[in-house]
Parts: sequence; structure tokens; C-alpha cells
Amino acid sequence: MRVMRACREMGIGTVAVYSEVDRRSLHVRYADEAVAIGPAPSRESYLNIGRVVDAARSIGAEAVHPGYGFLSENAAFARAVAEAGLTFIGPPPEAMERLGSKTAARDLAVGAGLPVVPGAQDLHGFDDVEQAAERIGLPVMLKAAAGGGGKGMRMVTAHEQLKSAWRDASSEAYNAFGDETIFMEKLIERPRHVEIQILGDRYGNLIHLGERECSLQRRHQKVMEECPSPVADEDLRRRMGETAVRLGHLAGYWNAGTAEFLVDADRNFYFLEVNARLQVEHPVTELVTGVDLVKEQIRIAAGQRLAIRQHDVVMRGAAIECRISAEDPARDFFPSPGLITAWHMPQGPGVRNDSGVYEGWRVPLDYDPLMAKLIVSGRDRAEAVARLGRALEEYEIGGLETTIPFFRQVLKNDDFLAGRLDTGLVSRIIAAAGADQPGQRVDVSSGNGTGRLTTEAQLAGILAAALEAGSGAVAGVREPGANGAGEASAWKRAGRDAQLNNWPKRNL
Amino acid sequence: MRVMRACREMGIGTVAVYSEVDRRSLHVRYADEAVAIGPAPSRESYLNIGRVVDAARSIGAEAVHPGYGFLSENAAFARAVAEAGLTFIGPPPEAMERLGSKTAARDLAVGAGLPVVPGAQDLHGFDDVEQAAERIGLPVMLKAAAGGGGKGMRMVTAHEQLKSAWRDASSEAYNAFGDETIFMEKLIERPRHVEIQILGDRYGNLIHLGERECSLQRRHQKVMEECPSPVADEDLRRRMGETAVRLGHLAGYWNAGTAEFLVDADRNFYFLEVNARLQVEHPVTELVTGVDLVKEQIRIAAGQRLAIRQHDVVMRGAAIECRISAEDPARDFFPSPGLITAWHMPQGPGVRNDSGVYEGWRVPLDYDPLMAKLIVSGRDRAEAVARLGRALEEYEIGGLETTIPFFRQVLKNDDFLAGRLDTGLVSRIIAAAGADQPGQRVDVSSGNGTGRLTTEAQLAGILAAALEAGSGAVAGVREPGANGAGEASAWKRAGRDAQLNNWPKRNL
Amino acid sequence: MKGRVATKLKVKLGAGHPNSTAEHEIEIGSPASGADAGETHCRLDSESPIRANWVRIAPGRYSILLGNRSYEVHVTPAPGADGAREYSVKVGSDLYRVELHDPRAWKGHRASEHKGPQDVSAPMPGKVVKVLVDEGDEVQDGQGLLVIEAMKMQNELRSPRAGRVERIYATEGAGVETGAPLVRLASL
Amino acid sequence: MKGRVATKLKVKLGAGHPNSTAEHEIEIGSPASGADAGETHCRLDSESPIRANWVRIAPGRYSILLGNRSYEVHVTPAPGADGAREYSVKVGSDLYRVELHDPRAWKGHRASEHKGPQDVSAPMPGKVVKVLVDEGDEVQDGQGLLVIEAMKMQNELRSPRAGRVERIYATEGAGVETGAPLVRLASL
Repeated sequence: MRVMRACREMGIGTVAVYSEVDRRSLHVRYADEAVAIGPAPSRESYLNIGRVVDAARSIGAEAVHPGYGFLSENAAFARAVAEAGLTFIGPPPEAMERLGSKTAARDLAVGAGLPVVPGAQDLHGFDDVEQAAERIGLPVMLKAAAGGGGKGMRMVTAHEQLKSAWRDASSEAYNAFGDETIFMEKLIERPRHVEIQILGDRYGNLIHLGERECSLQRRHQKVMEECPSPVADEDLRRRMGETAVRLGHLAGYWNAGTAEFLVDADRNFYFLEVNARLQVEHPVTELVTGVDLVKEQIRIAAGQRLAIRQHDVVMRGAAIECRISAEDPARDFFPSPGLITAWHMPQGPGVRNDSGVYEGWRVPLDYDPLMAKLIVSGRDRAEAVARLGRALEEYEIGGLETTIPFFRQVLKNDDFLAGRLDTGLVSRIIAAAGADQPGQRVDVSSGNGTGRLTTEAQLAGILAAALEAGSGAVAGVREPGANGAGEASAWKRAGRDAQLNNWPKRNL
Repeated sequence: MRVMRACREMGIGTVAVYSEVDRRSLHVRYADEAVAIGPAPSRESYLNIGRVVDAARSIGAEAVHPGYGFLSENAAFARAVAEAGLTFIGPPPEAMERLGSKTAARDLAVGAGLPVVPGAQDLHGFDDVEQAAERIGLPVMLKAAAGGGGKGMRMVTAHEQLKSAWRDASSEAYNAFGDETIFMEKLIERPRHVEIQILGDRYGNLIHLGERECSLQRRHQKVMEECPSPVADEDLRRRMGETAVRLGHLAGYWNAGTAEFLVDADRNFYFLEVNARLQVEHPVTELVTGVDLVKEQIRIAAGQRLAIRQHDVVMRGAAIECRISAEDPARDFFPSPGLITAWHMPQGPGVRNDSGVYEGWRVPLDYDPLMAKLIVSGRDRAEAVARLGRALEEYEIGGLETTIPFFRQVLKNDDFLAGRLDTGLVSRIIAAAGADQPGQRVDVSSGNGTGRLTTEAQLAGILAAALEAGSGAVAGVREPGANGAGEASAWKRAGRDAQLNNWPKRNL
Repeated sequence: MKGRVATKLKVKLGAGHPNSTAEHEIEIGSPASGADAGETHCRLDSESPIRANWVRIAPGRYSILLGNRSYEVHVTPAPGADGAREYSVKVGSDLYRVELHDPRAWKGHRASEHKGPQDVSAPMPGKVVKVLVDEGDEVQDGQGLLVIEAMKMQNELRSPRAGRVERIYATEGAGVETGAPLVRLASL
Repeated sequence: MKGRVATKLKVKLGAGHPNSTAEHEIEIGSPASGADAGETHCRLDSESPIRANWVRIAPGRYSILLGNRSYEVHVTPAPGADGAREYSVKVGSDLYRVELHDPRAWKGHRASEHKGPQDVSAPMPGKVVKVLVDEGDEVQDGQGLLVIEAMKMQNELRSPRAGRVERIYATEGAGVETGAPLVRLASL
């Protein structure tokens, strides 16, 4: 949707591809043309390079925008698009490869003397480990070189823990991956996740558009992002920006991309990786810089020179994005697909909605549960935060559970309000909410400080329920033939499909 | 709605007043508290100072925001609010009086040597008229001093027309108003209507927030506004802004206000009048300057000092507003009240919606037909215009006719696209559209330049109609008991009420 | 549309103004009646048939793919429709009025239209500000008949067709209720 | 709610988590059944009665003025509701679950709840990643029973009440369909 809106504004015709379960999706309805590319499983549709390229070619498309899920960081896809005689709206495949793996990007950064999280790779015995610890300095993390998923990970905060931690980690690594090689990374305590947006043309012009603060993550997935970062000042922004631009030059990068960093409590920053595509959270940068990133992507892919220079990039105000997903925060973020019976978005000053769904649409089990993004902006962070509270109160989604109540929790957290963010804050907020007394509702205050009596609000709610019971009406949008058991039948249908292809999708 | 959103963001409780026909209005539903103040006729509700003040006092309100219709420019209301011990969120009543009438404001401006449209008042015979014409220079307009409505108006472009024009004008004036006094004004050909937003606190700090271009008017009502004006450069903006601020100082003005000017082809500007309130079109200024005018109004009324200084006001990008009304542009803008069966607003980057209505709401006959405002912003005017086209295409309102097709016409006009605006442009656009051949549809292109076949789009439409006919379904939202004749019954009900109080209202 | 193998319809297609219309013939292959989605083919006039994939998103809202081209259509009963088969149809940003006719009933349809005298009545309550015609005047289709003031504005009421003003019921300055006859038009 | 002069209801009011509930008694004066708007009074527990002006904006959407205070309420049938009188209710930004009971049927209602063994079944199709309890274990209300992977995420399934694990049907690594029994809980 985001990409198609930009195309319409540029007078460019749009073609959407869709899988069988997505015939009713908004991106199909909004496109000028739509081509079916296969059944629901992404492997046979959205992740199938051949089918996507064939679809584009068959319809006479000139260029392909990969969105930000599925094949968007796939160099092979970028190559296949180019070989089909089409333009890929993204970075060149060579740059994608140079930056595609975390290790390759890290090596590139280290080679150029750019700051990365201090670490040591390929540690084969305790001597290696001890020397590395000396060099890097405690605290550190030991990790299995061969794998992930938390296996073989040990935190070491004091020297006397080192030996037993190494023993445990390497044996766990061996058991899990058949390889006891360990690597060590300095432990950044309460790190912030801050990223830099870069933009470059094919002629070597490369600029950055400031940072985004993405520390609010749940299970390593971003849930809420903002621009600017509360921790960044002009100097930090310039230094991080220059680092990101330098990396881009080294990789021969063009189009839009993002360099991710960790920032520690002393405002040292360490390069993590590059996302060689448009990010979900790009709107916060757009609101603060006034630049339409998707249009810039298209212009760059079309061979135009960058019209914006570094000194043209002026940041004004603050913006915050919330990812609204079909997950139930009251039940540990359990997925909550189903039929959307009501969908009322907030409006008014400083509110931007990027939504991919609509009332009457059924959120499928097949893909990522992200349904919509709410992005607010204000003169400063305080105004943006106040606006977010107001907008979340206006937002109304019926038929399924969403992450909106969780965002209301975040807005009550003192650390969030003070801008003291780190990657562990979301877990702490969830833990605090879970510690609420039973009998108390999850969301305690009405959020606008007007001092309404809680019991009176409850009374209004009960009265409405009684009126509804008396009306005999069936509330909300119902599918033909569905009744009060709509929720159950959604699960049933999902059960029939019996497949669990779970890739980020939803083209917002 | 606009005001209540600002209050929520500031943590201020809100109280709405409503007339009997407005119980279902969005402003009642959105408010924290709501008080009924009388029957539908505005005289007995929204225009009844006593009832509004009583309502505010009875509920323990601390301040009153008058919106931008009804009593918003009524000095007596401002006084009544103050006498009831409440704060009026607006200018002081003395300043409202000093600037309230066009003549008083003009006299104030003339006295200070500020530019006004050259003119001469109180002309009683042909000698007076001839001398004035000599002094002012042709072309001029003769107008009846006592009245309006076009009576006694004559345009004079050559000296030999002067005598007969004076004879006609003065006799028409005498017949209409019993007073043959005439006044003369220089005729500004193809004038632009440009206004300056001012903002001041109680301590004499007064700044301007740039201009708004409001030349697009139909029957002297603004329909589309933008910021900045395509005609303004830094120098013109500064000079007009200083003139507006000077006037504000002279009148002892504080809070938000607007000074209106005419700008001629040579970019000379002439002061017209001051609107001592928030304007409907204020969002374009908010989007370009980043200042929330309603919040500033509230802060000023609360006695705070202005936090923004003149040099803090930085204009970025461009914004355009469309006033979406329940009027049928295909039938000469005939009012089109009725039940809203669908209401889908555009979203995505650069789109702001300020709407006062919702799906399932019945637009009453009683008040102004303004339902919603669509405001778009972009990096420059071209991007804002492209975005407006895209947003208007996404907008979908069912159940009644709206002005949206008219705005699509505007977007196809070369003068509009080139920024060559004047107060006559809307009439010319309407006239050109009316000259379309019968058989051709009003809105010719699909607006996105994708070259779809018109016949194919028609085929899709016919197919959908055939499917709908076959489905036996009744489309859209229906009131209980209403059927396909819903439109007719709306008129009937209106007929029963049989009253035609027609004041601007709709608190967006 | 009773699920027959193919349906032929005569279509009258109009734009904003009720008198700017065009007529078409459309052939639709077996759309399943009452279904929520389907695939069929259809043909406008003498053009070649095209594959149509359709989905009912909500009552009156359709997503239609003609070949690969995607059209979003919103169908509502036309305001003031007498028959059940007159619709306001919005395709993208274009608005049409569609009348569906069974081709067998088509003959004579036009002849029966606009025959004999016809009353023009008030579409809304208001005040007659000005009468623009005299009895006996010949008027053109779309010509202004009178001016009514309502909802803060003066609005010109136009003739729905060409004809002769047989009688004027309205008086300047008088209030009128919805449906009150204002002018009687006779055929020329 | 059959239009009697006053209705008394027992109400069970819950928040997000199904086990955090409170009970209330509510008295409502004669809301006209089937009407679209009305004025009545109501009373929660022993508080003083309050004037209530209500309007049904759309099915399930109400605007309610209690005294002068304006509440916007959205009522939907509660997901998984067995009876017809369990609702998800959103007031402003707060979400409740409301169960309505006739007070005469209230007695014994609580006793019948949660009696005897109860199967915990899969709320969605997925894969059992880990079983967190053993047969014979005593579990607390809200304690994790097993981990299911679905929709790209691992989700912990928690016990709906305190009890003893009588039987475990699930095996780690196996796929499960919606509704498949996973664990049987017995009362303590």
C-alpha cells in the first residue's frame, strides 16, 4: 500500500502480486493491476522468485519494488529481476551481498576501522577465551559460533566465572551444533538500538537522514520506533551518520538502506548490521525530515540523481510509530487472527495511518500479524507522546485482539516518558503489567487525566451490554452464514489449511 | 472535534454543548461531558449566549472555546463568558470590537497608514464621484453604502461610463435601501485572497505564522486553501506579516487571529478585514509551520507567554486543504443532506483528516453542509498537489453527494496547477465543467495517468451493478426501518422540521 | 441474474448530470447468484469478451479484476431511483449512474419515457426566491426554472427535460415543503 | 430486558485476563426494547441511581450520557462466549468482559463452574514445542502448561485455573489442530 500510494502520486501504474488467500487484500484492491502467483504458502507464492518475476514480465512491468518483507533483501531476486530486463527498486545485488550477512558487514566495518561491538571470533580453547576476555574487558557474552537460538550462550561478569562459563557454553555448543567453537562479544548493558537511514544514487552521492530509535523490541522484533532518538544530539547524529555513509560507500551501496547500531549508556555506538531495504519504521523519518523515502527509492532506481544534499536534511519535531498487530497482549501476545468487525482509525492533527486492512477483512493465519501502523508527530517528543495517547484512545478495532492496549501500557511507563529506552524495557513493562492484581483491569487509567469515575465507566459499559442483549441485534460485521461463533470458525478454517508459513508480509 | 483533540493531548477535560438534533454528533460522543442546550434552531441553542454560558457554568467548566462558527466572533459572548467567571479562549472583547466591523478595521488600518483597497466613502453627487474617480484611478466599483447583496453595484472601466453608472447605482441603492449614498473602491482585477495568521499573548508579544492562499472561493465562501501562497516570497510574506502584526498591536489583540488581504497582479497587497477567531483553514498553517494553533490558543488564554518567537517560525513544505461538503457539484452545488452510508477516508503519508461525521450519521438540514476537511502536505506544492489527487481518489463517501468531484476538476485546471489563482478561478472551473458535452461524464480522467480504458472501467461498474442487482442485497448502512427510499424520507423528515436555520456549525 | 448461462442486459449509463447518458449492451456469463465471489466473462457492446474475477468485499462493494486490471466498485441504489435497478456506481474516482434493463423489455421503453405533462417538485424545503420562466415558455433540458433558498444558499432548480411551461404553481417569496409541485411541464 | 419497569441483573465484570473478575449488581429502569435511543436511570450496586441517556449509533455501538458525562461504548459478543450474554465491552480506552446473569439463576451458578476435570485444548493449529508440566503436578491459575509454535512465534499456553495435571495428551514436536485436547486438569 505504502509503495502504491507513492506510485499514484507519481503517476506510475501499479501491479500487485497476490497469493490465493489474499484475493481480498487491500493491496490487490488498490493496485491498477493484480496477478495471482500461487497458493497461500509463501514458498509457493511470495517467496517464489520465478513466479514473481514471471508475473512482472507477463504484465509488462518496468520495475519491481520488493516491499520490506519476503524477497526484499534477497540478492538472487534482485539479480533475477535485472536479468528479466526489469529494474529492481533497491540496492545493487553486489552491495546486498557485501552487507547481507552480519559477519560480512562486520568484517567490512572492522576493516575500515569503524566501531563494532568488541568481540573475538573462533575461540578454540580456554587460553583463547581468557586472552580475548582480557582484551575486550568484562562483562562479556560467550556464544556458539555455529548457531543461535540462545544455545551455548553464557554471560560473564567476573573473571572467576570465565572458566565454568566457557566449559558450559562450549559443551552446549558441541551438543547442539557439533562444533564447540565459541565467540565472545562485549556485553553492552541496557543497550539502545539506534539506526541510521541512508539514501544514495547510482553516481556515488550518499547521504543520511538522521537516526531512528528502535530500542522498544519484544523478542527481538521492533514494536515501537521514534525519530529523533532521545539520546542523540547533533554531534552523535553526525558521527553515526558519517559512519553509516562510509559503510555505504565501501559497499558500493545505492538506494535506501539502514545501518543498525547499539548505543551504550556512555553514548558509544557500535555497528551491528545493514538492512538493505526499506524498513517498516521508515515513516518516522519521513515525518521528521519531510522526505518521501519511497519516492526517492523510485527516482534513484530510475537513474535520477539525488536531489537532496546532506545540508538539505533538516529534522523538525518528533515522530513515533506503533506497530498494530493481531496479537493479544493480555495473553502473552498470542496471535489473534480473525474477522475484523470494526476498524476506526484516529485522525486529526499529527496523525498518520498506514494500514493494510479494513473492516470486513479476515486476518489470515498465514502471514505476519502486522495489520497497521499508527504514526504520530509533534513539535517535540512530549507533544508526539501526548498525541499518541489521544490517537490510541480514538483507535477502535473490533473482532480480534490487538497490541493497542500494550502501547497504552508503554505510555504509562516512567522510563518511556523520560526517554530512557533500552532493548529490555518492553520485557520490564510486560512483567510489570503482569504483576497487576487480579480483579484489576489491565488498563487502569482512562489515559486523559479527566478523573472520570472508573465505576461510572463500568456502569456505562454494563448498560450498553444490557441494551445490546435486549436489542437482539448481532453486533458488528458478520460474514455470510457466520454467527456468534465466527471466531471459532476462523480457527477451524485455519485448521483445515493446516499450514504455518510465517513470514513477514502485509504490504502496508 | 479539533479543539477536543487538542484538549485530550493536553490532559484537559472537555465539555460539548449540543442541540436536540445533534445528540448523535461526533462532538457529543467524543467529549468527556455533554450538555443539551436547546432545540435545533441555532437561535435557541448554539447562538443563545445565555444558554451556552449557563451550560458551561453549571458543569463547572473553567474555559470556553468558541470554535469557528456561531458565537466565535461575538464580543458580547466573550464578555458574558468572562462575567460568568470563565476564561474565553479567544481575543479580548475590546479587540474584537475594534476589528469586528469591516469599516472599523479599515479605519484603523488607514489611520496607521497601512495599505487598504483605495476607495472613497459617502459620495453624494456626481461631483463627488468624479473627483473620487480621478483620485483613485479607473477601473473602479461603485457600491451602495447602505447595503450589500450586489444591489447598486456597477463596474466602471472608462471615464465615459462614469455618469450613467453613477445614475444606475445610486437609483438602485435608493430603491433597495432608501439611501442613495455610494462608495467607490478601486477594482482589483483577478485579485488573490491571501491572509496572515497572527498569534499573540497577553503581554504584547505578537508574531505571524506566514500566509494562507484562500483565493479559491465559490460565492465568497472559501473552498480550498493552501500554505504557502504560490505568489508569496520571503519579502512579500515579511511585509504582509508585519502589516498584520502592526494591526494586531493597534487593536490590543491577543490569541489567534487572521488578517485578510487582497493581492493584485503586481503583488501589491491591500488590507480587507480581521477574523478575530480560529479559521476553518488553520490546518494548512499547522502543517507547514509545525505549530498546533489550538494548543497555542489554550496556552495563551491560560495566561502563558508565547513560547515561539518570530524567528522560530520556519515554514517547510506545502499544504492544501479541501472542504468536503454535502453539496452536489453536478447540480450547481445543491445541498445534499442525508444518511452517510459509507465513509472511507484516505490515509498514508502526508494526509490529515479532520472530520466531524461518521458512517451511519445523518447530515441534518439545519446547519452548514461542511462535513470534513482533507488536508495534505508535501515537500513542495507539486508533491502536495499529487498527494491531493491520490487522496481524493481514495476518499469514498456513500449515501449523499459531496464536493469531492469538484476538487478533482480543480486538480485538472492548468491555472490551478501553475499556481495562478484568483477569486474568479472557481467560477471559471465550474463554467468549463458545465460546458462539457452531454454524454461525457463530469470527471473525465481517472486521475492517475495510468491509461486505463474508460470503457473497461465502465464495464467493471456495470458488472458490479448487475451483481448487486442479482444479490438481492440492500447496500450500505440503513437506518432501522428505512429501505431504498431512505433519501426521500430524509427530505420528508426535514420537511416536518420545517425550519431553515442555516449557520455555519460542524465543529470539526 | 438468475444464474443462467449468460445474461444480456441493456444498460443506460449516465454521469453526474441526469441527461448525459449513453446506452450499452452487456453480456455476462453465469455469475452465481448469491455467491460472495466468482469468476465469469463479460462483454461490452461488440468488444471482445474479457475474463472477470469478482469478490464482494461488503454489501455494495466489489473488487473486480478484468483480466489483470483491478477495479474497486462501490454500488448504491441511485438517489430517487424508481425501479430497483438503478444504481450509483463509483469506479476509482469516476461516478456513473447505471440503469439495467432486460433487453426484451427495452423496446417501447424510451417511447414511454417523458410522455405527457410532468410536475417539477421541490427537492427540499425552502423558500422560492425567484421564478425564472413564464407560463407558455419553451424550456431546454437543463434550463433554470426557479431559485430556491435552503441550507444557507440559493439554488437554481433546472428543468429535467425540454418542454413547455404549462403552469407555474410557485410564487416568489413563498415557502415550500419537500415534494410541493412548482412547475408543470408539457411536451413540445 | 423485556421492557419491564426495572430490570435487575447480576454482572460479572472481567478485564483482559479471564480470571480477574468482579461481581456487581445493576438495576436498569425500563429501557424500551428494540428502540434506537432512550432515557432511563440505572444503579450500580449500592450507589445512588443516575440518569442515563443512550443512543445506538450502530449495531454494538452506543453513546451513553450518564448525567452529563459522555461514554462511547462498543459491545461485541465475547470471543469464545458459550451463552448469548457474554460481551466484550470497550469504554473509552478500557476493555472489559461483561457477563449478564438473571439474579434468580445466579445461585448455584458459581458452584457449577469449574467443576470436575477439564481439558485444555489447542486454541490454534501449531506445533507443540515444549511441555512444561508432568502428570500429577499441581498447577496454579495462569501457570504455563506447554509452548505452541504458530504464526511465526512460540506461545506459552497457560492454565485456566488451579488444579492437578491428570493427563498429558500432547507430545513435544507433534503438530496439533485447533481444539485438540492437550492437558487434562483435575480439581485439587
